[in-house]
Amino acid sequence: MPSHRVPDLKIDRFEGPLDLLFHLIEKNDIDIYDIPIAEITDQYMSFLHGMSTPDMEVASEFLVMAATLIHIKSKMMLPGIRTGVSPEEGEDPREELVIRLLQYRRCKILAQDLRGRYAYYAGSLTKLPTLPKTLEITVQSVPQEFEPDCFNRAIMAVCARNEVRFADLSSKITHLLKREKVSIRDKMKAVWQKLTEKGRIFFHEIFPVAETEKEERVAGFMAVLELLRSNRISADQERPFDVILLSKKEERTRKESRMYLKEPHHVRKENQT
Amino acid sequence: MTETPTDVFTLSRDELPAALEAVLFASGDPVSLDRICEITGTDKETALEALRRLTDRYNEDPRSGISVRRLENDYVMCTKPGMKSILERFFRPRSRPPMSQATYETLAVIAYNQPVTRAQVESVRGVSSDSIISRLLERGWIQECGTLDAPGRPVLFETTQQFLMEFGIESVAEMPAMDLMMYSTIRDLEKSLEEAAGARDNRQVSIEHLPSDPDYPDMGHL
Amino acid sequence: MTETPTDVFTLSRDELPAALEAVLFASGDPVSLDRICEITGTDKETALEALRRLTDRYNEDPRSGISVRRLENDYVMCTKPGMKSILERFFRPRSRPPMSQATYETLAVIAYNQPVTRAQVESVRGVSSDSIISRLLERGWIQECGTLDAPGRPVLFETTQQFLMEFGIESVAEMPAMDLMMYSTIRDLEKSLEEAAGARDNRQVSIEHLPSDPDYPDMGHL
Repeated sequence: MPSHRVPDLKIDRFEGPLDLLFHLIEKNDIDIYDIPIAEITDQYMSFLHGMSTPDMEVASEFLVMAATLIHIKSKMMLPGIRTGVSPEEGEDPREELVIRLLQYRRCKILAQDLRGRYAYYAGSLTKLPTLPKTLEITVQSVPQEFEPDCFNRAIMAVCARNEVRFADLSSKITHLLKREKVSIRDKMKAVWQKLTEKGRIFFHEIFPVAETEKEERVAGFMAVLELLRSNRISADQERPFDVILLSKKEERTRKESRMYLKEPHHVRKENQT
Repeated sequence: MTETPTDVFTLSRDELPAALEAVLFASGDPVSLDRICEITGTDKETALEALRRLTDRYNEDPRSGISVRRLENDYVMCTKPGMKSILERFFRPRSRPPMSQATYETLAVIAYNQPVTRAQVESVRGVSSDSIISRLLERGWIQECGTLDAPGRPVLFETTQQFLMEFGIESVAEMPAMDLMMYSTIRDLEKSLEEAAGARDNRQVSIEHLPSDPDYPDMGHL
Repeated sequence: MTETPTDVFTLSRDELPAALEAVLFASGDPVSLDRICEITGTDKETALEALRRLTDRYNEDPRSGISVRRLENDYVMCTKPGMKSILERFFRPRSRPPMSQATYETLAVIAYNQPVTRAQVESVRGVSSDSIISRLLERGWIQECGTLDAPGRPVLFETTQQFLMEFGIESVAEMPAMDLMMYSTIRDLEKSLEEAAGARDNRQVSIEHLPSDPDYPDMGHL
């Protein structure tokens, strides 16, 4: 058995872990039905250590095979299992691997055959269809049956599909907004804290454009709306996109206005909060 | 293939007949003697002789339905005149399979939205409808009717007289108003959903620009 | 043209070869055996026999650059593979990027096991094959053909007529399943190989055994 070093092998030279394994088996002139699993596992592992690949998906495929090899190796070390495949013995732990390797070998051979066939046959050309006109043959057109019922059914089908499509979309968006709710709660706390400290503050002072993510500002804005709705604060904005001044409402004013508004919905909402 | 294909290529005398035949066959159209000489790398005399043999071989073989004909300085491979009746049978239209649901859907979307572009049809149906539109054109149910004044100048389609006749003009007048068949509705729905989603990331927020949301029932009133 | 076209038309046995040839030539595209029978007014057996003769006549004549090929139940007239270089001189060759080893491996698994799911392909190759399958679909060598009746209803793939055409295969029946997929133990595998060897004289049958193709020259010369 040659040394365990497998130099000058790049991972992209191999189509996958089976290809690599197959290469090691051929290179070492191993009988595929009697693989010295310990040796092969060592060689495989030393290759894995030496490889560098940025692609985690590719790497993981090679690692899965490594795990399989180590598993087989450990099974082989259990007492009662000998090498060689003869009917009298119990199941050889390498059997599944051998089947896979044989399968893959056949796949490679057939692939090679297909490549050769393509190189040979692909240049064959067919002729463009002769047009009846050039043969002075006139082709009568055959009318296409039109079924008004099918037409009407099709209309219904499109409408039904669109209904589902947009219901789906809007529920997705609602879901996205719902997810924000968690952070909106936090933001409500933050806004309330600032207002408790200062009494009045501009929205952009709590959520400065330069220092906060858009999402955070939107959540903050939602929080302000929630606080407005529960009548804890007031907000003033002269026109769209202008600055927003937030101020805390005093407990007394809040109660008064709540009674004034007498909106049961608000009361219920507030109780929840 | 080599880098300078014109020079190195040579055909043996034995290879010439098959080469000529392949070229005339694949071409479909007449090929000039000059071009034949150029491709095969032979002189006119040799080419002419080979063409003569080829012509004879086809024209004199009763088992063959193909002939090779000379038209001035061009050569063409075509079916023999006696083959006309069998070819008439070949080209005779067969009854067409009934139109699929997808075809009816596409036709319906066009009928509701005409004049309408491919992209608009796709937007209403929610799936690509290109090949179906081609088939509808071919079968005469729809026709092109100008282009939309928008980037790329997409082609507009409308239904044809044939459609009206088959479907019945009365039926067209009776087509129920269907919001969800209309491109304008779909576009508005898509836009408002986009805006609702976009509020999360790409919009300066102001009180007037809030999405209405069932979870925040009051926001519309603010 | 007659009014009752299906009945009156008859071809004599002598006229059939030329008629077949004319139809295949004019069509350009593959023509199904059923259609051939319908047009020529012959039964399948007669048509098949005539097609066999036609195929032989073209394929075995070294003076001819044309061949007739079967693609499952269709027949097509096309240039012989050996005409590639002359045709590249005539038409501008379409340069297509060469396909990778992985592509041919994936195609092999699909071709020899069709219909087959993505997962089955991956189990043979031991690697994810998503992007390669897309490439094969794009290239027109494979197509979807329904779903497997199993959890998740995975899509099934099969090869196309274009695959048969470009790889010089008459029928997927020529491609025996990659038997190895059917065995769970080496003993089963060896037993079946032994049986196969016994059935076919005493030759040793190995996993490498490939379907033999008399038309297809030895790979070594390619």
